[in-house]
Amino acid sequence: MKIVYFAWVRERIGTAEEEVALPAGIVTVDDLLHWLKGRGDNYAAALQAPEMIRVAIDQEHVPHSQPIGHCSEIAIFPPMTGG
Amino acid sequence: MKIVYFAWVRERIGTAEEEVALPAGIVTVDDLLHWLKGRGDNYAAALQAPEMIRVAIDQEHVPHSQPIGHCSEIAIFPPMTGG
Amino acid sequence: MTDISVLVQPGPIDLAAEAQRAAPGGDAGAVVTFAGYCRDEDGRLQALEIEHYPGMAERAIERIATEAAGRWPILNLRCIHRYGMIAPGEEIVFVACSSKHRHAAFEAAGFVMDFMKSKAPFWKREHLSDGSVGGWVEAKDTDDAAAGRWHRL
Amino acid sequence: MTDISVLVQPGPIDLAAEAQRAAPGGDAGAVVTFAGYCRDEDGRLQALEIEHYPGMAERAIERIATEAAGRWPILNLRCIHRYGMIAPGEEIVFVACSSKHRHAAFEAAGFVMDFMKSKAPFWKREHLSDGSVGGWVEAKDTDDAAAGRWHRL
Repeated sequence: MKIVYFAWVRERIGTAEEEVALPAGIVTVDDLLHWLKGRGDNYAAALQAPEMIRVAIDQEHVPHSQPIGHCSEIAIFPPMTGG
Repeated sequence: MKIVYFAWVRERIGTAEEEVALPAGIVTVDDLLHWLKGRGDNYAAALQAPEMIRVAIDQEHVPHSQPIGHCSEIAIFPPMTGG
Repeated sequence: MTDISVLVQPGPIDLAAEAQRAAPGGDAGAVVTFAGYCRDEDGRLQALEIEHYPGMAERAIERIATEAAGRWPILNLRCIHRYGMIAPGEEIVFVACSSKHRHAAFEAAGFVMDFMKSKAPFWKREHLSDGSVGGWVEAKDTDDAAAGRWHRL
Repeated sequence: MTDISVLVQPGPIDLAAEAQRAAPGGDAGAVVTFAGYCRDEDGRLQALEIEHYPGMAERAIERIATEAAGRWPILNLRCIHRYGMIAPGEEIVFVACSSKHRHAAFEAAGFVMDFMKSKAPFWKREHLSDGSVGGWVEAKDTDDAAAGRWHRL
């Protein structure tokens, strides 16, 4: 599973993308965020306020309750500030 | 007193501007419009529906109840259709 | 203090030059422009003739622009209105408004356009493709309503 | 059917060319454009750095544009968003919208801008005049509120 990070999420984690093997029991986006948060201080710093975090599955914005299902790319990033 | 006409008011009256000597008793714009209307068929055709007619005194739009007072130019025209 | 400029002219409006001129610098974060065009009315129309009241036209637009500047924190406001014969596809009117933030620029430009439609002394007449002169364009109730929606409660 | 075009690019937006390109012909009577600029923040700012999510950025803007085209009878809708380093005074984003009548063009352009602020994957970071890298620009509640005001009841 490829995960990509943007903006301060990317900076705090320290990488722009990585391949991860999800353990059993990770069903929803919410599960994924909690699991990632436990992977180290850098992840904890990036994901400390999950309600701030936006997630896209295969480039579509999804709620945290969304089941991950089969997908090729999950993106994790802060609130967007375009325009 | 100089009166200028625009658009279909001008066309129906048949002139773009004229000098008129107002008779005594013409106080408001409304008085003026009624007096003009009696000056001939062309004026009657132009001013038959006074509620349609817009008036500016010295280039300021005014209501029909406005006293004419001292001024150098009165303009009479249909509703505006700019933009 | 808003920088207001008003032009009433017979010739074309150079939209490319106006777009460059509208680029702000400094404190402005948003520029909204409006351009109004002569439609071809499915080929029925040869030209629009726009009559205006010289002097009052400029004053009326300046008054509308000043009112907009009093309502929204806008930095620059430019209003150009043509008169004379205008072919389908040509621009009739142009407004550019810059502001620090976008909502003020959108609102002020919309306000100016709504008022230019019904409160500035311009009148349109149609010249038709068959060579005849059509009627004067009638004022629309919707244009009065559009201006009316800005009235302070 | 609305003609939609979306560009996400690092280079400058040629506003003069875009203004000419937006000129309609035919049935369009109104063109509204919006350009968003990098402010100088009273000299504090050297540049804005805009990070984006390639691929999703285009898709998200296309989705916003398609939603606008479903809500208003618009003829053309062009959306350009830059990424990379942007100096004060330079444009960041551009929208042009043409329609038969002006209100649809104003509404659709405002709608697209409100959604590009908070629903398209771009993030701004400040580079300061003293050479340091400032923080990421925080999302504003007012931008969420601006997008929220378009929700169908």
